[in-house]
Amino acid sequence: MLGMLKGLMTTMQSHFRKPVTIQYPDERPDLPPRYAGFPGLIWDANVGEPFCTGCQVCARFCPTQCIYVTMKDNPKVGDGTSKRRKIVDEFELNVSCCTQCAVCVEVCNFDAIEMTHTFEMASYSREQVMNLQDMLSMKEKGGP
Amino acid sequence: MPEWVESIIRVAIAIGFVLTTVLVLIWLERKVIGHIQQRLGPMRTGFHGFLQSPADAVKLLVKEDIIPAAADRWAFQLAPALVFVPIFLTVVSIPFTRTLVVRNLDLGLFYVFAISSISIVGIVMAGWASGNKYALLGSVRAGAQMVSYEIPLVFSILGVAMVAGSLNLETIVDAQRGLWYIVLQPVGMFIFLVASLAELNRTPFDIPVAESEVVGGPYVEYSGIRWGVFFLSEYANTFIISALAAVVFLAGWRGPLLPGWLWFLIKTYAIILIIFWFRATLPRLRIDQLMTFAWKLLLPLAFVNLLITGLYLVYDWPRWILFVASVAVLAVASRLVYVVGRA
Amino acid sequence: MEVVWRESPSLALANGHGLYHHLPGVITAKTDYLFAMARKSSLWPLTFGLACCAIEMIGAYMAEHDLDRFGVVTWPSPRQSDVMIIAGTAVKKMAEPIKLLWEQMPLPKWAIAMGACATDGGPFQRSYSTVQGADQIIPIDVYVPGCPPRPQALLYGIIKLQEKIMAEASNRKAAV
Amino acid sequence: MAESRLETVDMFINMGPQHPSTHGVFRMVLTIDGEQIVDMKPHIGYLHRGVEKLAEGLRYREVTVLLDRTDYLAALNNELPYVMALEKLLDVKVPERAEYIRVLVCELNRIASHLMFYGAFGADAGATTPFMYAFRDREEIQHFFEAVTGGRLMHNYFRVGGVRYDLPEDWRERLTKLIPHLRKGIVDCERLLSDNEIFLNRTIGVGQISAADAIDYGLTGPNLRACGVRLDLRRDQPYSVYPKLEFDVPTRSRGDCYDRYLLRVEEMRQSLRIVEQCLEQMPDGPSLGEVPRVIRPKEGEVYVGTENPRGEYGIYLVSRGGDYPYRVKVRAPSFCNLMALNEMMRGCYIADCVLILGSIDIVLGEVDR
Repeated sequence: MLGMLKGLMTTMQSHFRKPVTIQYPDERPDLPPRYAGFPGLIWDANVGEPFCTGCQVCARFCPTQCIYVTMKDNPKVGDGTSKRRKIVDEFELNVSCCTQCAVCVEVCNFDAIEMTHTFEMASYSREQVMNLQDMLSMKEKGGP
Repeated sequence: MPEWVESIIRVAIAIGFVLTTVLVLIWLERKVIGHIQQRLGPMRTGFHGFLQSPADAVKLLVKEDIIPAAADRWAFQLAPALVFVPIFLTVVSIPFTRTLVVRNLDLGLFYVFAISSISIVGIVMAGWASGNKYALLGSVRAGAQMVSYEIPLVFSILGVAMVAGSLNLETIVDAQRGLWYIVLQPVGMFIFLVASLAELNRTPFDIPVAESEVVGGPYVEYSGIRWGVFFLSEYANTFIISALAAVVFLAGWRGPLLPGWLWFLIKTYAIILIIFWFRATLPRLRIDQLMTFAWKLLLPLAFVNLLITGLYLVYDWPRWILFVASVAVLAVASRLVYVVGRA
Repeated sequence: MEVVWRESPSLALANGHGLYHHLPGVITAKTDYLFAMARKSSLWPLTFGLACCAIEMIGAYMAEHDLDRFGVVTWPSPRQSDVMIIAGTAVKKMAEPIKLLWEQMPLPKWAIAMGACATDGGPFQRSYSTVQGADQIIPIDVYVPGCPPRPQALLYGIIKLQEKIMAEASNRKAAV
Repeated sequence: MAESRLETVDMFINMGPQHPSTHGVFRMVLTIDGEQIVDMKPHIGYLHRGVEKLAEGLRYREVTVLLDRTDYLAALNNELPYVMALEKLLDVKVPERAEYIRVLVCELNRIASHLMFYGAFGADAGATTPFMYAFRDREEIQHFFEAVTGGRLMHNYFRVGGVRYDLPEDWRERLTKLIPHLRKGIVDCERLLSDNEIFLNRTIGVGQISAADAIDYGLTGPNLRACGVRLDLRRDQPYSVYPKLEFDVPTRSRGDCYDRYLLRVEEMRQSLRIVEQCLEQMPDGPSLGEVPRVIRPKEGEVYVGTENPRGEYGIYLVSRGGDYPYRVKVRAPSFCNLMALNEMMRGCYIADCVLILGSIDIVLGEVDR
């Protein structure tokens, strides 16, 4: 009987403790800076173009091959505003099979991609492909 | 007003009251257990989830009603009614206050137990008719459990009837003027609560409906409102058993200052909260341990209680002797729980 | 992104029999709204986890995230559940049981594909033994990507599903 | 009059693949006589995802992504043997700080895994609250992981020659807050179940297995130690910085469900001790050693076994040169522990079989791979 009473006392005590619940849609979770949500591209504000040069390293190293990138000649090289000779042309990320492993961030030579805090990506359709614009706005969508 | 009209009105009010209570109870249980587990329970449907149970009820009403191909159609459809009706019949003789009672029967206590034990037929029927092995296992477990626990339950209440000298619930409450029977019959109260937990299929005796073993037991194949009826009767039963305990051991509507019906509700809900508290804490017994517990411990204990009560009546002992003897018996028994359980 | 959804076939079926067609449009629209409210506030999922995502799904039921706030409580039997959350990889051997369970659930019912594997194969996309996305087996209403999605992502998915249920009701209202 | 004889037939019950207490998609076909189990046939393969085959098509760096998902309750503990095997093949030296970080997160992950066991075991026994309490504490560990590795459940954190990121700046504060929280959590858990008479009655003497049988069946980890065999790879085949750390290897003698449960609770305490020592002894220095940019090990094969929360998790890695591994074989502890299930279950009740399955703590992702 004593063991049962001990258990009953424990539950009684925690009844009067503060609930630990984070009421999600009203309260946002407190995410640490390293949290890996879905990847996003970084915008180089000095030059006005993405850091990404479309070198395809991430596409090659992605374990699920959910990245598709192409590159083009950078039009800004001609007028001397940018040092990047090549720039990303198309960038597609198949969100539905991204595993948030951050291999792309690790292998990127230009630090052009990073894991954002975006995690609310539920949708009604299976084909959820982010294009370049979406990828660049990922950061604003989910915070730092 | 002719008498039959009045009776119908009383019955309607009683059933309406029980149905609302059930909705409140389901919400209350989720909130209480939620807070015990340091979370909040329903929050987003109405104020603090107050509309949660009506929403569940409406959803169950408009849900598809499936009758499995392997089921025995007739028995399958009849079973929920057989569980539901007896439980509501027992409401008839539970006195909320002296006037707030559908019909005060002379054999009220007897009537309540006689009627409420019918519902086991419905449960066994549901399990058998479903054509599912888990349901069958669950209903066999339910049958065994209910039959064994009915006996200590009845014997525990017999002590009260002896002391009060009546089976009329109103007389029993009146006899508790000054001294509640929880003091005179602590052993009876203990056995009553434990056995009624088993009757209600509640933790730690929720073996027939054990989720992790038989996946919901007899109700596994039921869907929609038919399942809702089982769910509803379970909670109605909880309320009625708690109300009965409040009437028999805690002097029903008796109490200072506050109106009678409020006292009645306070006592009933106190017992209900204890049941919820148990549910949130205790693990479940095994079926053979459950049987051992009923036959080797509760039943002898009930007999000892009867014996002491009888001696007290025959030799006209002072009341404190009955109290001391009962507490001693309980102390010995609590030690025995462990010893018998291990055997 | 464009939001496209298909009406759950299950819902159309559930409303398409009985008294429904004989009632005046005003009443059905109002009742539709009421039913949708009730349905969205008490989505009972089937206790059913397949793989890694199941842990995060369990996490979502637990104290810190507490799906019970939304009225979501699990039931072990498919007969009493409304939502199937496919949490994890559906392999070919499991495809048959999943389909069976889905068919045992009463109408109206919904399905959430949780995680990359259930959405379109995820890290096991090239494997010989997995089904490339749960929608190859059963119709999915909401896809929650992530590997595994954090519990809040699942909560967001459930909010999305609630929105869908309400939208379906008001679509019908507009049609009346 | 001829006596009519009732014929009794054994009933078959199909438990799983969808059942609340099979811990994933495991299926048992039980032959029962009343409530007693006569025979049990396990069926696995409902989560066979072809991890080992897929790994042959991935570069060395990417394989950890898959190994994370084998034993998904203890992802970091699975990465460890793989990177250790690869380091052996490549002859890479790991900086001491990296070793400490690895041990720190591995032990925290062990606690998280055991907490999950505790919760699920409580739920199998019929109590709902232990699950909630266990997850309340587990969630705190996951918050720490989030800050360190970026992931809650899947980390992809260990790299050849060290770890991917150094610890965050505020790790000391986070950890010093986490440790007392966990200590208190474990006490809560113990108070709820360990002395409860119902729980004792349910678990003592149930699913008993002798030490000799356990060794014959190839049990490892807590299941073996509960039988009284003091075998812990952290101590007996020391790797990483475990020799520098002080910890006990708890054992129990009876080998039943209760012992397996208590042993895991005790192991959580020991793991906390290790975490505390890591906190004190954490050296400065780099967290990633000198590693070639392209991982291309020489030909050879290597086996590394480490102590996973469930037992010996081993990686057998074969390289034939080139960018891709030739073979990655996983020695899965749950798979081996599952072998003894039939032996433990014979003659017990249905309610017990649920508990026994819970007590050996399998993870289906790792059984089927």
